[in-house]
Amino acid sequence: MSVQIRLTQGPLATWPDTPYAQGSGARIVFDGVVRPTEDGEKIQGLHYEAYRPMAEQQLEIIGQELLETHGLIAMDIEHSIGLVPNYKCSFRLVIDSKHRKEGLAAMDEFINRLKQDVPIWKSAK
Amino acid sequence: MSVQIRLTQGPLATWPDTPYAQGSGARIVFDGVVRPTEDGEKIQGLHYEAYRPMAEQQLEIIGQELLETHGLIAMDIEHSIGLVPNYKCSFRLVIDSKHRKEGLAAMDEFINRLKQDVPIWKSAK
Amino acid sequence: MPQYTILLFGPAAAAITMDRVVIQSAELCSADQLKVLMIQQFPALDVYLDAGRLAVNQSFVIGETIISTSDETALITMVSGG
Amino acid sequence: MPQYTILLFGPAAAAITMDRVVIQSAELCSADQLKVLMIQQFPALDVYLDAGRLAVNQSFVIGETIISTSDETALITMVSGG
Repeated sequence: MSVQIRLTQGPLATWPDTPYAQGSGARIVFDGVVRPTEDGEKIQGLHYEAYRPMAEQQLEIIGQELLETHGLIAMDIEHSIGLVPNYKCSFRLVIDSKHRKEGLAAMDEFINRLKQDVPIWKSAK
Repeated sequence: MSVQIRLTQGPLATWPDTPYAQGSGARIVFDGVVRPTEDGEKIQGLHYEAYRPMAEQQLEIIGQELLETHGLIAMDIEHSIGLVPNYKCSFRLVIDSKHRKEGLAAMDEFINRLKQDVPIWKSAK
Repeated sequence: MPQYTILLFGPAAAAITMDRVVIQSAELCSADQLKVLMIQQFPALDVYLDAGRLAVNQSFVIGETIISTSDETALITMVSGG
Repeated sequence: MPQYTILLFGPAAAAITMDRVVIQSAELCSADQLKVLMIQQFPALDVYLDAGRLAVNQSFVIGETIISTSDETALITMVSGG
């Protein structure tokens, strides 16, 4: 059981190529993708700013908690910092679990927690 | 709005590299991974057999229906036929949607329907 | 006398080591009647027919549907993809 | 006389174009008291403090928590990652 955290400068790679965790029967991946409009206005991209040590710590806390409560096998969490152009990935969550049910539930919960408790702010560019 | 269906001989590629669909803000990917035990017995892999024309048709019907009811942008569905060794991917579902909520709901529903109405059978090898 | 060919897959095909069965009937059958005849003529399929559904021309049909002998008919036992 | 430095980020930092504020206090403050002083001394932060929480040494604290001037203190306004 492991949780990996990365804050990465700029857009995330197309695919992290993390091998399936030992025992995984279901991998669920979420990619948050920057859309070309924000509040109805055309944008070039989104700029992400983090309170970095706390953001990393919060991601780790939430990840470990969900790993335990949902009995997951592994979680890989990556979030962009700085400018992410339209159509690029700014956030990726990879969950390996035995079965899909716990993975889907954990994914929904993780993203809710991210959008509530992780000190990262976006602004339109 | 589009649904892509593929039945592929053997294990699926590590990653399909399908570009994000236009307008996608959330991509959710599900990988079904073969585990080294089945009903407590060690296995080498799983063999998948399909009633091919009907399986393709059912996947298409379910995909189109969920695309519409959940307002998704695109769906890419791939399932293995034949032998898939342990630790390899036998089924992949890629859902692009504006927001994650409808994508997560559609994913859960799709897999339930797959396991009920799509004529594909596995046997341990 | 109508004669039906029913495609088999997965566990049902393995159980009788045949990928199809030919069923003799006195008259045109509904899906439910065809399942009864299948059990009579191939008792080993009994366990699979319980939770099995018939598909006609690649679509599931309800029990009352009358099946033509020229339809492509298949027994879809409990599936296990994914 | 205690003097607090509070880190700012995102919209709050942009609103006053400062990445931290220094707050003067008559005595050691709780998190809630510190927020009141912040509004008094930086009225432009009012709107951000409403839904904002204070973090001390990179952890959220409840309103009653007494904050030491040597703690790393930050205002976490409504976040928007993802």
